[in-house]
Order: sequence, then structure tokens, then C-alpha cells
Amino acid sequence: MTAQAAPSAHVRADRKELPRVVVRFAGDSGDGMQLTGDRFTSVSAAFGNDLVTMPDFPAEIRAPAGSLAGVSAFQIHFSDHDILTPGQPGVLVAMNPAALKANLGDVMRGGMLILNTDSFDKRNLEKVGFSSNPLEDGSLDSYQVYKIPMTSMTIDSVKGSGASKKEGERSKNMFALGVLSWMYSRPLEPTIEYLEKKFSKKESIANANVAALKAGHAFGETAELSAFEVKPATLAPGRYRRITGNQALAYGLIAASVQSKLPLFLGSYPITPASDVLHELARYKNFGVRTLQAEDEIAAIGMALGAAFSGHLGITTTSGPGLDLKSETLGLAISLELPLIVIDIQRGGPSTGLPTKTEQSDLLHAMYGRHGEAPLPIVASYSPASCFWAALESARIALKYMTPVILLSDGYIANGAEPWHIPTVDKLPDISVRFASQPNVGEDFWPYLRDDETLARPWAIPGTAGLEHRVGGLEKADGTGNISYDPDNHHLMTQLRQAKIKAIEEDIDPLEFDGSEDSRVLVLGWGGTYGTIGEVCRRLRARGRPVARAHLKHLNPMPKNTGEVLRRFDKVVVPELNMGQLSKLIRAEFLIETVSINCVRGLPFSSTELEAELEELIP
Amino acid sequence: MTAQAAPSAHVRADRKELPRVVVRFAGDSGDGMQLTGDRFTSVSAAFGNDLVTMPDFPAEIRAPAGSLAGVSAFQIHFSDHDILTPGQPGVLVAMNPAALKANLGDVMRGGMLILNTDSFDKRNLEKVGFSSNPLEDGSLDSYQVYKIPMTSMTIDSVKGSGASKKEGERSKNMFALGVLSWMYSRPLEPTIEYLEKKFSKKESIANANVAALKAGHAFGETAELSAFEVKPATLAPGRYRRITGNQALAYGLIAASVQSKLPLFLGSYPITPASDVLHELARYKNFGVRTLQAEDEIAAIGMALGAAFSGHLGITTTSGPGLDLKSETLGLAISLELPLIVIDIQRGGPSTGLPTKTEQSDLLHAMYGRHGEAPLPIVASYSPASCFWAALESARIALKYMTPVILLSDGYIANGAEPWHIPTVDKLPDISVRFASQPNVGEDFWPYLRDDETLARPWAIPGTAGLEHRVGGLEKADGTGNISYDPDNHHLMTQLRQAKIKAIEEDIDPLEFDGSEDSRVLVLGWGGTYGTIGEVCRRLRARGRPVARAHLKHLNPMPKNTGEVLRRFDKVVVPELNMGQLSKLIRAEFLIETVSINCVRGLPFSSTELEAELEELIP
Amino acid sequence: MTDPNGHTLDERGRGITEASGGIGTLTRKDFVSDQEVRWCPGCGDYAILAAVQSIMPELGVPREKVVFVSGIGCSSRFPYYMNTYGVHGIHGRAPAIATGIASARPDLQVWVVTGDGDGLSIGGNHLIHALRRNVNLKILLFNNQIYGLTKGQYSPTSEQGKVTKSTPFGSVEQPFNPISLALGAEATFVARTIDVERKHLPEMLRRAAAHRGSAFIEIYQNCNIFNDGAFLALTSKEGRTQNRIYLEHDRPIRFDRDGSKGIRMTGAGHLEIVEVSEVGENELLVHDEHRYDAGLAFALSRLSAGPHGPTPLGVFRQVERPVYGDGMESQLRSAAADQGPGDLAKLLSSGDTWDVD
Amino acid sequence: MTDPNGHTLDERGRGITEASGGIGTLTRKDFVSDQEVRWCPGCGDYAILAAVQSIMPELGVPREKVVFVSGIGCSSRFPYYMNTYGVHGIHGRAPAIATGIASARPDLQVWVVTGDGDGLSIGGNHLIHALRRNVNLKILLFNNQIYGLTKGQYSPTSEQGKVTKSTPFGSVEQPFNPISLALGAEATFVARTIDVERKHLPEMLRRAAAHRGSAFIEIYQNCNIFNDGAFLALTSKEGRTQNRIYLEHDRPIRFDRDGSKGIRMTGAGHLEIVEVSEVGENELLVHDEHRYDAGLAFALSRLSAGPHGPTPLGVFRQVERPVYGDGMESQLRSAAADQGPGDLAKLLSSGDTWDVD
Ligand SMILES: Cc1ncc(C[n+]2csc(CCOP(=O)(O)OP(=O)(O)O)c2C)c(N)n1
Ligand SMILES: Cc1ncc(C[n+]2csc(CCOP(=O)(O)OP(=O)(O)O)c2C)c(N)n1
Ligand code: SF4
Ligand code: SF4
Ligand SMILES: [Mg+2]
Ligand SMILES: [Mg+2]
Repeated sequence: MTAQAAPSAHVRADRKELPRVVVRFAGDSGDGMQLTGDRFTSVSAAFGNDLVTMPDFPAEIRAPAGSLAGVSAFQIHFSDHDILTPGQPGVLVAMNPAALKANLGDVMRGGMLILNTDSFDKRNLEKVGFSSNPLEDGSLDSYQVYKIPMTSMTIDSVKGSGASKKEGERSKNMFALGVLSWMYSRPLEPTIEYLEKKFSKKESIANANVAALKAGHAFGETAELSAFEVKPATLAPGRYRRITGNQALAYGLIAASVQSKLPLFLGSYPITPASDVLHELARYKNFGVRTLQAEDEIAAIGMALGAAFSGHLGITTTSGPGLDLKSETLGLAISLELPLIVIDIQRGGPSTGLPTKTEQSDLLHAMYGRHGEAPLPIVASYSPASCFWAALESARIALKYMTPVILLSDGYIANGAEPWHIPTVDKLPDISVRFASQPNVGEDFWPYLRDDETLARPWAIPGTAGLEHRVGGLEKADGTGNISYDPDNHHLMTQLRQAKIKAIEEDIDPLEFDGSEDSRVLVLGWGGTYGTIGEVCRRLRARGRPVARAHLKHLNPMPKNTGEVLRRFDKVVVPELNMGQLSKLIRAEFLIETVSINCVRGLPFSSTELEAELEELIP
Repeated sequence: MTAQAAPSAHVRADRKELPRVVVRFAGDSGDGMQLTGDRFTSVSAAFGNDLVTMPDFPAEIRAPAGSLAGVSAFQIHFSDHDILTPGQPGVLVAMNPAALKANLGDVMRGGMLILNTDSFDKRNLEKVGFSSNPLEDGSLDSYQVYKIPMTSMTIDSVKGSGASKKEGERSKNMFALGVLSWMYSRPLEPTIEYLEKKFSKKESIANANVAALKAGHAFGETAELSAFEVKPATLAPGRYRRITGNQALAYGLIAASVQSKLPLFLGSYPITPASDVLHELARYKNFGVRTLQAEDEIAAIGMALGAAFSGHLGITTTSGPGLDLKSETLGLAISLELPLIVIDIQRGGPSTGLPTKTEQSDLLHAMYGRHGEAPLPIVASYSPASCFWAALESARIALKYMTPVILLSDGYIANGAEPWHIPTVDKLPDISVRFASQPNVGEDFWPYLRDDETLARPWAIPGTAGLEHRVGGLEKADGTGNISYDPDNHHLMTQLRQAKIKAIEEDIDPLEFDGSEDSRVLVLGWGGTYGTIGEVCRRLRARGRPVARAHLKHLNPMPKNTGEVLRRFDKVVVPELNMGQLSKLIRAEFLIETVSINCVRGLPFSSTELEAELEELIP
Repeated sequence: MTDPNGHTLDERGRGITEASGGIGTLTRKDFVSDQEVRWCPGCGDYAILAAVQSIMPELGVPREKVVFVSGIGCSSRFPYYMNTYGVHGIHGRAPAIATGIASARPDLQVWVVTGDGDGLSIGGNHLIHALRRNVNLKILLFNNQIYGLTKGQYSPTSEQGKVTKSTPFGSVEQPFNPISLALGAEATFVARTIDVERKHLPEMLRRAAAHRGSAFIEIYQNCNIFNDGAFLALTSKEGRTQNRIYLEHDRPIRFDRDGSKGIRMTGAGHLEIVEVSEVGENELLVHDEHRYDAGLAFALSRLSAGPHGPTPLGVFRQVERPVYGDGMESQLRSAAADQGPGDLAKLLSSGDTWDVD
Repeated sequence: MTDPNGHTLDERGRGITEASGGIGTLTRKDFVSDQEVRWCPGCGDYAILAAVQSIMPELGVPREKVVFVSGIGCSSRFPYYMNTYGVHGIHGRAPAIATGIASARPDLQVWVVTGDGDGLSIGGNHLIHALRRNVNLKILLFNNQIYGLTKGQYSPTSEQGKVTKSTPFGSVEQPFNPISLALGAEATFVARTIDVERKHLPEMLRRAAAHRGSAFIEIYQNCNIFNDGAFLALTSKEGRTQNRIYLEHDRPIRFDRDGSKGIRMTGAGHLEIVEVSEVGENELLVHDEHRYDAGLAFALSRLSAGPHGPTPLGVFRQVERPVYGDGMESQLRSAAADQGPGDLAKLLSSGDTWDVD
């Protein structure tokens, strides 16, 4: 297990080298913590660290200042080696008592607390139920506490910037960033450039922010705060950028449009945490991307399906409650056998649940959430960057097999970021399609005459003379596609629809596992737990514990060798952020006993806890 | 296997006794076949036969006269002993070539065909693609064919009734009924009474119908058609009536309202084959029954949920596509923990599918068709009369455990009819509820303070002073029900919601099986296949084959002893009108290998085929 | 000229929907599909189908550029009978599916066929949003004031007191007036006609086809099985004369025998029916379809709550307003012009990047 | 008098919703719940909450007989802050849930709180159907012309060209005019007010509470985070005077400084803004809320397409029409009277029965 920054090393000496550090910035919604974290991340990425970030938004837009509900946080884990999880914070920057209260429990014992003392007044303390001041009552004794009057120092520092006092005060996040930049040897220039550009129209504000940033840095130096260094990580050669899951999804979808030579059409209705995909895609009109904010989720998928009928790459994005509403149209899409990508960015349920938190609890809904026998393929992304792959893969399957595909992501992946090795466009798969252009039975066109190999039906789009045809949700006669109430035909069509999806198992990557051949326990995951499970297994193996891990990226159908892989092990452990949904699928499909580890706390697994639970399960 | 009426016995002698007969009436949509079947059924029921009926409606309202799409049929199986299935027709009454063509394939070889020769003209034959006249070309040689010019004989018979020729001609269904009444020794009087009442305002039409009925009967006698007798069955003593599944549902819901002392509130949107429950309930306003035809299925369940919040027995009825639309509100109901009954009368899917045909393919959708972890109980009716029980049982569970319940029925059960031993009202279960009337924590009312035993929360309804409270779909703090984003609370609430549903297994009837202890094969069914599986197993056992059968009436949770029962057998065979949905649940839950027999033809299993398939599976 | 997908557009960049003339060789029969028509004998749907098929060749749009989209209901079987592209969707969602088609493909002529249940009950929201957006759709609402396909329940246009299967004691609901609702939803083209109107119906269809944007036509359609005679006040021999108020652009609104009656606007802002002989023709309201202010069109729609007395027929409103798909296209075009066509490699490496070697 | 469930009804058999006076001892504070209010500081929702809490004690309805129902959105958090019964539903479905409550329990006073997204986008259909049915609901639509809770996408009331997160190049959609839409949907009570209107807002709330049936109020509400200043044309010092057209029953419609401007109906059926000094007061339109014909109310709603120029505020329409729940109740009562109260044993053995012994 690699050591963490926090404990030890308090003396100002030469910058001490650390393999990895986890910092969490926390403050009021209005305190700009997301921006602060983002800047720190950006500089760290450019410096060459590997990193994983995790924002934590409040559910309220802007709850009352100083309240627990209003706390906004951003966590960054950066390192000199390849890392997989957001980690456990060793450093907490808390801009007010609420931020301290909401986050203290997560900080490592002995970690650093960097506190804005100006905000620890009676009113703010009472608001969150501190009966005495933690700065004074000894309750923080087991941490390294840095008490810094950030607000007042910021106000001092911005005098002369031309900004008003209120504006100036709002720069205190940059003061905090300055302090941290000193402590972790991050350059200020990129952020200064960024600020000057961002506030190019409001010079006084740019000045205030820059002044605060510099003041924070100077404070660190003057006060001789400990200073550390985290060297760049060794990553595969190439060009990198930072990317969040939702951004990677948007890019992956655009790539799918380019690689399929189909115009992209997104029908969507805003919902947390999926809205950003809509926002992102709406910007790329020069790629011929059409985005339509529909009146609701039903209309959104209906529009995407209409676009698919007319030859576009039809996409709809949503989260759980929206997926519920799309059920009926998904069934229609299955019946019409048109390509369609439905992206569900899972969040805490049931119902409105915990809308800003993560969960993996829509898997069985994606599998079975439609009336009738209505199978469809399911692909799951497993990290922010993997969303790019997942989007392309979903498009490939949808287009090749003429079927709607559900892509599952989750809130943690969506908002989290990591460095991304930018792919070479030339090496992206060619997923171009051929529209039907000719009659296929004498002079007639049969819209349900299937391809022998893929069982896909031909895609003839309006505008193609001679291929005029009608499709609909009533059962269709095999081949002609005319309405058919014939019992045997219905049985046949049901089988064909199922066989078509099942056969995709031949066309996807086999399931791989890593871990020694003699491991007797396999940890099987899917989706956003990829990083945590990987890190935990890595740690366990480093300690000589025989454990292997495999991660499913296709949930339906599963890779053909899945059963075979699972049967190699004595025990299959399935950790999920739900009550055991993959577990159910594995048991039903393979009749293999599984051990479930379930957690529905709206958060990723804690790696410490997962490690302990797994440890107990290894014989 | 009991012998059937059809073959042999063509000679007019003393009325030959038969144990059972299956007649199918078939004609154009406008020919009144449903009424004919209904009258025949009614008289047979009153006579004391056991019986099972199955109507087969065309999907079109009234497709062009004489077309295959326009054929409407009604099948009745009546017997002198207890029967379970609609059986295979030994007698087909076909009013036109289309009716013959559409139904001939189902008739037993050697069976009787009673054909209206007047309609076998060139135009009608061509319409359905007969290139030669089957009355003449020998293609019906392996049946006993009765050629009767029903139209012209009807027209002759109604002269003097005062009805116009066109009106008179429309009485030909009564002529057919008269013929059959002669052949199976059914009295005419009840039907005459019925007709006179029905057409009390149009005397000429009443006269015409009665005249046609009598003429048909006289024809049978004069032409010396074979005549049979099916003695009354020995049923348990008591009062009986005939009941369809949908009617039994409506009565069961009203009984639940009476027994719970809660006013019934139905929010519904019409959809085949569920609409009749709405139609039926709309008639009982004197029971305080409120029915509201909503603008769509989402509104329908929303209204029912609103009614539940305010202290009514909230119900919504639908079929597959409608269930899709209710998903999101079902999740809300689970989160609000309010009682609600959602009835899904399954039909052929996916999408619009085969709307007038039956299927069992919504089971997994009912289990999992909502985002998030959202468990709820599922009850399934298994025959027309059992719908009464299923409605009461669903209400009992919903009210006791404060939860939405899904009741699954299907198109076959909904429209089929059987004799019903009318229950004694005094013996119906008391399912009355106690609304909260007092604060439960000091002076406060906590809407989520659960009952220790059932884990149900208290139900406090508007109008109760001092218990004002708010409920919503965001995660709630255990106890107080206030909005809570606390991770541990969410985990706890998720577990509680699950535990509450799971614990219902303690409170339902255990799974019973019948068959000898030494059987090594268990046939496990659910829903509308009850009769067919029962009959087939009975036949197999009668032939000495060791087979047991069990039928699940609660699908979630399953009875506590389910695993134990299944493990007694070497082989568990699961026949379903879907692609293996119960099978999946059994495998996932119990890790027991199952053998699936699947059929999605929009029709019940053919007992002959099921028997053959099962036979092969018995060692 | 083509759009970013290579579809043909006219010189105004607007697809060929409005192109007139052109493919003159097509006949009515070319628009008849090979599927057997399965409505009840006597159903008003037949006449509407015939009218649509008969005007199609005149529109100058090749068959392959035409798409019919519907939901579920008797009326919604319509697309199967048209030898064009077609989608028989799900209940109520036709406007959404059609919006997808029309905004993805401005080169297509997209028709929506819906019923009073499909379009106003379950699909009401999609309908009003399509009208508000002014999506380039021709929307035909077959209003038979009943649910036909599900065998006779009342609909949102059934009159109060209506006894149906689901309202054995009579409906207690106020019906929608589809014309008022469409106007309240910002519709740019709103008209009404009747299934049996051999001339007026095709004329309204032509007018809708010629309108760029959402064209909404309410067609009174007789369901002879479950709601026979619902429009007798307008179709009976007497009613036909007395109750049909034909709206004609730029003409004083007159009706009844020899135009003896007319409509006048009072100073207090009422519309009232007057005897022309008493007030003189100059007092009559002159109909102006193209008035941008929908106020008067709305007032006209209130003359009859349902088809039971004097009822306006014809085009209530026809105004020009930017079309949804056009707005979308022009954003695509100007983005491509301003930013250059999309370059995937550039996009992927946008933002802060760093190299590892 | 009680309904079939034993709930108290007034002598007209209509629940106690309209009862006035009575429980005089309640104060504003009694309607404040113990939950912390979590809107952004400065949000217009605060003022609306305060206004509602302040008028509740006057209405004479005991707290336990009041239910607030909402969907999802910033505005939809409202029920949590009211110390009454409440349901925070799901997005767009509040009118449906509330219809269930109001028709099950005519003795309750049911309020719906919704936003421009919740009520007009996803929930548009339920809203128009509730209005059409005239369900006994008080519907408050907080129109901030933006999606607040999801952080700033345009809504169906956002103006064309609006740049938001989902429309970086500007929206190409025509917005709804909620007043026009409600009138097109047969609403019996339609009014408009503004969050900052300290007197007018409570007055409109009182009027809505007093209306039996669906009462719809559009409340312009400032979202200072994502759409600040959307209503400046009506709330700025100057705009306040120039642009607010207060509608008052039976009064000529005048506005601007000293009522110098007014509204007139032309013979051609237009509304126009006139200088009173030029045309004389007699020429002005006298407002008539209670006119059954909704034509004029609609015309008034068209005076402003959005809150950017002279905009009518106040009650556009208030008419009496049978209330949905009342119709339902009276059917229950007359069925019980005609057929006698339900007898389960008799029902179960209705139809043809036979005995086996
Ligand atoms: C989701 C869903 N709900 C309900 C139905 C059942 N359904 C089919 S058509 C219809 C109403 C048809 O009425 P209308 O739109 O007026 O068409 P018409 O048959 O009168 O032409 C209904 C309720 C369905 N197919 N899907
Ligand atoms: C089914 C569903 N779709 C989408 C959302 C996300 N969502 C929550 S509130 C909202 C819009 C809120 O806008 P508005 O109704 O105007 O309320 P405001 O926040 O402006 O008060 C959306 C899209 C959701 N919660 N549920
Ligand atoms: S039921 Fe009515 S609307 Fe439907 S096809 Fe028959 S006549 Fe036409
Ligand atoms: S986002 Fe806007 S509407 Fe929502 S609470 Fe904040 S200011 Fe109010
Ligand atoms: Mg209709
Ligand atoms: Mg809003």
C-alpha cells in the first residue's frame, strides 16, 4: 500500500517527495469550490500526475449560506503512479464550519485540516449545531490543523484591485488555492492566465482573483507551511487531456457520428446527472449535431427514434426516472428494430431518491423494464475515460444489429475526471452503415428480411425511391413486416428478436480476468466500481492474497466466455452499489453461487471497507 | 383422458351421453358470435355443467365483412365433471368461409363442422383465398360436415315477425344457437326470456330472434341431426354463477373496499384487455366507487396514488404498455409507502404486439421495471374466478404493509369464464385498517416510524388534526421522514424497504404441490396456465406417469417454503407463455436448475402439445 | 443546395416540402398501399383516406419524400394504407416521433394522423408542444368524439353527459375545443373540416400542405359504430345549411340560407350572430386568416362549444412564423460557416493537453 | 352533512373548501413548517411562500384540511415549508396526484405548486386536463422562464433566442403564453401576478381560494441565479408604471401614469392601446371577468407575448362551471339514492345463478 501525504512530515525542509496526495476542497455553494478544485486538477494534470477527481454537489441549487445542505466539495487524488480511485482525503480545506462538519468524518486520522478561521463565528457554528468552537475545544486534536483567516487576508490582499469589498471577498477560494499551490509545488501561471482570460471583461475581478491567489501562495511561503512534491507519473507515451465521464460520452457520440458517417441527433430532457451531455453536445453544431430539448423524456426518445427512422444516429440521454418514462418507446424501438442509443446515468433511487449521488441500481430495470419479451443489448462504462469507448461500442452494436442499446453510466463516472490518453482518430473503428437502396425480393422491398449473419433487418430511409414501407408496433410478419396476428409467426419473431441479441456475444471482447491462475476467489464487477475494485485487489495481491478480478463491460449479452471464467474459481464475489443486481443475473444465467457485497450510500465503495470485506472472503 | 364428443355417434338414436364437449362458434365480427356463445354458456351453466369459455376477438373493431381479420369466435368447453381448460374444439360452427378458414386448423380431426352454406359464394371464398369451394372439393372429408343454409332459413323463419329483411337476417346467429341447442339438449326458454328482455323496446327484433332460434331447433329435430347429452357436473354444494376474470376482478375490488371499509377509487385509462374492469366498476356508484378515466396511464396511477394519500383504496388497471408508463409513479408509491393496487392484464408484446391475445411476459417487468432499488409484492390470478381472491389478497397486502402491489392477470383469464362458487360475505377476510390518529413521538407525528412487526409506516390522512406531514420522493430520514441525504440513512432505508417486502413471505400461504411423493418431476407454473398444466398433469398421472405440480400465486415474495418444495424433486419444469421469466427468478433465487417450456403464440398452451413435451421430460 | 446530410433543399434552404408541381406523373393509385383497409364499413375514415390519396399527386412531392406518422387508434391505422414511408407508433406519441423526423430531415413532408384520444388525451402534451415549436408537420386530428379502437369510451372531446362504457351515468367532464386549444398553444395554421365534405376537406388538406410549419386540421369524423351521428347538426340536410359557417379569407362571415346570417363584433368585444338584413353587410366581421393576433380566431372558435349549432369551418388562422427545423438548420449552417466543419481530432485534443513521451 | 366517506360537506354538498371565517385563531406561523427553507438567497420563491402563509389563516380552512401538492423543481419544494398535509411528487405529475386527492376528498382544499418546466413542459398535459375538468384545485405556476433546479436550461416560457446551457446558440422555440394556454384549455379561473407584488399577489391568492373549481395563477417569479431580471420590464421603477396593466372587474382598462393609456376593441376585432386623452374614456374596454365567452380574456392575454412591454395582471377570467369532484359526488349520491347503498352479497350473486346441493 502506497503511503499517503497527510501524517508525518510537518517540518519545512526541502520539499518532501510523496507518491500520492488526496485533497478535498469544501465550502459553501457560493464559495467556488468546484472551480478551485478544477484549477488545482488542471495544473496537476499538466504537470504529469495521474489523477482521479470527484466533485460532490449539494442537492440544493444554493441552500442558505453556511448550512450543511449548502456544502459543495471537490476531491482530487494525484500521484506519481497510476491510480484508480478518488481515495480518502489526507487534506481537507474547509471554508466554513459547515464544510468542516460535513467532511471531517471522511478525512484520514492525522490528516491536515486547513480552515478559514474567519468563518468560525458564533452564527455559523450554531447554524450547523456546533455547541462549542472546534478550533478551540480540542475536538480536532488528532489532526494537523492550520488556522488561516482566509477571508480577511483575502480582503487585505485585493485592496487596489479595483474590485469592491464584496467582489474581493469572493476571491477567497483563490487564496486557498494559492496556499495549496505552495504546499504541493504547483505553478501559479496557468491559473493566472486562466483567470485573466475568464474575467477579461471585468478587469477588477481578474485582478482581485490573481492578487488573492498570489497572497495565498506568499502566505504559505512566509508562514513556512510544510511543502511537498508529487512527481509526474509514468504514463504510456502520447498526448493526454483531462476528461469527465459526461464529456467523454459526448465526444464518444460525436466520434460515433463521424465514424458511422451519420448525422448525430440527440433528443433529451434535462436531468441530473445527465444534463451535461446535452449541454456539451449542443455546442458542436459545426459537426452537424442536432440537439433537441424535448418537452419530456417520452418525447425525447420519440424524437430520437423518429430521427433514427429517417437515417440519423438517434440518441437519448437521461437518468433513472427518465428511463422509467422511456420504457414504452424502448419497446417500440425493439419492435421497429431501429438503431438507437439510450444512455442512463444512474443516480440514487428509488423515485427522486438522491439525485446528485451515485448508484448502480438500474441494471435490472435496463434488462427487464419493458412489457413483453423485449431484449436489448446493454453496455456499461466503467470510468470517466471509458465513456468514450462505451459510446462508440453502443453505436457499433446498435447500427450493426439494428437495435436500441442501453448504455449505463453513473453519477460518479459522469462528474469524475481522469487523464485521458487521446485516441488517434485514424485508429477508431469504422462503423459506417449501408442503407438499403434496392428492392430485396423481386420488385418488392421487405423491411424485415434479415441479414443471415447478424439477423439485422435492412435500414431503408425516407427519400429512397421504391423502398417506401411502413413499420409499427403491432407484430409483424417475418420478412414482409406486414401486420400479422398469426400465432406461429409471433413465436418465431419473438425467438428471432431474442436470437439476434444473444448472438452479439460472438462479436464482443471476451471477459478477461487479472490475478494469478491459482487465485481461488474472483471479484466480479461492472460499471463505476472498476477503479475501487481494481485498487483493492491490487492491494490485496500486493499483500500476497490470492484474488483475481474481472469486470463486465457488456451486461447483455455477456461475453461468451463468462461462464467459463467464473467456473474457474471457487468463489465469485460481486461488489455492487445496489442490492445485488448483477449477482441475480449471474445466478440466473450460470447457476453459479455468488457472494454479494452491497452498498447503497450514494457514494463509491470505500476502498478500506471493501478491502476488509474481501479479505474476510478469501480463504 | 376423458373422451370427447366429436367423432363417432352420428346416428339419431336416444340422446347419447357424453362426458364433455367443446364447441366453437365463429363468424364475422358483425355476426353476433360472442352473444351466441354467451347464451349457450349461460344455459349450460344453469344446467349444472362445469365449463370453461374462451372468446377470441378480432384485433380490428369491424374489419371488412368476410375477411379473415374480421373473424370473431367464442369457444365453450362444458362437461359432467370438473374441467380446467377451454379444450380443443370437437365442433365448429362457421358462419362464413373466413370463419372456417381461420378456425379449421384447431378442430379435432373427425370433428363436426356446422357450416352456413349460404355464405360460401364466390366472393366470400375469394376474399379469403379459397380457390375452390371446400364444401365441394373434398378438402373437408376428414370431418363430419353439416351443410345448412342458415341465412336463407333464417330469413324464411322471421317472416311475419315485423322485422325488416336486413334485421331478420341478422338473427341467423340465433338460428345457429337453435341448432346447437337441439344437438346438445339445451332448453330454449332462458334464451327466449333473455331476448324478450333485451329487445323489449324493439318487439319486431325480439320476435325475429325468437323465431330464428326456434327454427334452428326445429331444423335440428326435423333433419334428425345427432343429439347428445352432457349431464350436470358434481360440484361442491352452494350457489354458483358464471364469471369472467375481469368481472371477478371488479367484484374482488369492491369486496376489498367493503372489507377494508375504505372507499374504492379507480384511476384508469382504457386499454385492451383491461378496459372492462373500468367499465364494470363504473357501474357501482352506489358502493361509493369512484372511477376516473384519466388522460393517460401516468395520470391514472397518479390519481390513484393521490386518492391513497387521502385515505381511499387506490387502484389502477392497465395492460403492458400502460404498465410501462406507470413505472415512475410506482417508484414514487414505493418511496411514499402508500397502499396501491396496480393491475396488469398481460397481452402479447413487445410494444403494441398482439393486443387482443394473451401472454405472460410482464413478470420480470413487474419485478424490476423501475429505476433504483424498488421492490414490491406481486400477486397473480390463475383462472377467471381466482381474480376475486387475487384482488382481495392484493388489497390485504397493500393495506397491511403500506405498499403498492402489482396484480398480474392476462387476456385469457380476463375474458374467459367459468362457474364460480359464490363466496359467503361473512367469511371474507376482514382487512380493515386503522388510520393514525395520534402523535407517535411525544407531541410529534413521524410518518416513517414503522410498525415493529410489519415494518409498515403509519397512514395519517388529511383531515386528521395534528398529524399534518409531508411526504415525497426524495430519500427520507428513517422515522421522521424529513428529506435526508445522509449516506447511511439511505442504505438503511433501502434495506428497510426490501426487508418489509421480503417479510411478507411469512404472511402468505405456503406453496402446495399435488402429485405423489415419489414423483421426481415437478411442473411449476404461475398465472393463467393453471388449468392447462393441471389438466395435463392429471392426464399424465392417470396414465401412471409420476409427475407433481405446483402453482405460484405469489410471485414476490414467493412462499417461504418454495425452495424446500422445489428441492424435493429431481427436475423442475417451468411451462410459461413467455421465454422463461419465472424460470429466471427461480434460478436466481434458489440456484435450482429449471427446464423451461416456452410458448408465445398469443394463445394458451395446447394441452396436447404440453402433454407431449412433459412426457418426454419424465424419466 | 443540400443540407449537412446531403438532402436536397430549395433555394430558401428549406427542403422541398413546399415545392409545387414537378412530379406530375403520379396518380392517386400510386399512393394506395397493398394493405387491406380494415375500418368498419361506413366509417368516416374511408372518406378521409380517399381525400388524402387524391390530393397527394397534386402536391408535387415524390412518394419517397412523404412520411405518415400515427399513434394508436382506428384513425392511427392510416399510414398502413398510404404507399409512402410510414410509422405506426405508440399511443399519443406521433407528434414526438414526427418532430424527430421533421427536424432531422427538412427535405421530407411529414404528416401526422391522430385521433381525439390519441392526440388530445394521452398525446395532448406532444401536440401542443409541436404546435408551439411550429415543427413542419401536417397534423390531421380525426375527431369522432369517442375512443373507437377500444370500443367506445368517451374522449376529451365527448360532450358532457355522454353515456359510454366508462361513463354509464354520463360524463361529467367539459370537453376540449380542439381549435381553441391549438390557438392557445400558438399554432400557426388551424382549420376545421368534415369527413363528408367532398370539396372542403381536400381543400383544407391542400392548404395544410402548402403551409410551412405546423398545420393543424380538426376533421369531424363519424364513427358509425360507437358514436353514430355525432355531427348530424352539420351533416343533416337541414343542419348543413343552417349550421355550417364557412370562414373565407377577406370575406364577411355569412351563413345560413343565402347568407342571411352573419357574425359581428360588438364594441364590448363579443362576437354575435346577426340577421344580415337587420344590420347590413357592412357591420359584418371580415375574416382575416393572416392576422397575427390570434385573438379573433380564438373568438370565432368559441362560437360553438361543439358541433351542435352554428359552427365555423375552414381556416381560422394561417400566419408565418419561423419553423423549428429551419431554425435548427440555420444554426448548423452558421456554426459550420463560423467554426469550420467539425474536426474530430481537433475536438478530442481541445482544452488543456499534455504530452508524455 | 357528510359525503359517503363521512367527510364534512357544506349545505351545498361541496366540502368546506369555500367556507369562510371560522377558525379565526390560526396565525401565519401556524402554517410555517419546521423545515429549513432551502432556496437561493434572493429567490422570488421566498416572497410567494410568505404571501401564501400569510393569507392561509384568513381562509377559514383548518390546517389539516389543506394539502399542498407539487412536482419537481425549485418551486416544487414548496409543500415542505407549509405546515399542512403535503406531497412532493414527481416531475410534472402534481395535477394528476392532486386530481386524485381533490376528487376523492371534496372536503379538502388542494393547492398545486408547479414551475414553468414542471407544469408546462413535462406536465403540460395533466395541467390542461385538470383545467378542462375544472377539478377543485388552486394551481400556482411559478414562472421564472427557466429550469432552476437543473441549473439553467431554457423552459417552454423562455423567450426565443435565449442562450442557456442547452441552447448555447439561442433557443429557436416560440414560448407558450400560459394565460392563453389555460384559456384554450377551458380554464374557469385565470390570473397573473408577480412575486414582488406585496398586495396584488395575496389578493390573487385569496381570489383563487374563493373560486370553486380549477383556479390557475401564473406568478412571474425571479430566479436570481439563472435568469435574473427576466421581469424587469414590469418590476423596474419605470416599467412598473408603464407596463403593468391591472385588470379590474367592471372597470375600463387603463394603465401608465395616471391611467393615461387604455385598451380599446376595434370593430374589426382587434385590441389596441390608445391614449385616453385622444379617444375618451367611453371608448375603452370595460373588463368583465365573469363573461362566459373566453374570447375577450384570450384577446387580452395576447396583448403581450411575454413580460417585455405592457402586460395585463389580475384576473382574466372567473366563471362558474360544474366542478369535476362535485359531478362525481352527485353521481355517487344519486346512485345510492336510486339503487340503495351497495350490498355485497347481492352483488356477488347477481345475474344468472344456480344452486348445487
Ligand atoms: C399506452 C396505451 N394506452 C392505451 C392504449 C389503448 N388504446 C388504443 S387506441 C385508444 C384510444 C383511441 O381513441 P382515438 O384516438 O380517439 O382513436 P379512434 O379509435 O377513435 O380513431 C386507446 C385508449 C394503448 N394502445 N396504449
Ligand atoms: C422525470 C424527470 N425528468 C427530469 C427531472 C429533472 N428536473 C427536475 S426539476 C426540472 C425542471 C425544473 O424547472 P421548473 O419546473 O421551471 O422549476 P424551477 O426549478 O424553475 O422552479 C427538471 C428537468 C426529474 N426530476 N424527473
Ligand atoms: S370503431 Fe368507429 S372509428 Fe373505428 S373503424 Fe369502426 S367506425 Fe371507424
Ligand atoms: S435556482 Fe433560481 S428558482 Fe431555484 S432557488 Fe435558486 S434563485 Fe430560486
Ligand atoms: Mg376517436
Ligand atoms: Mg422554472
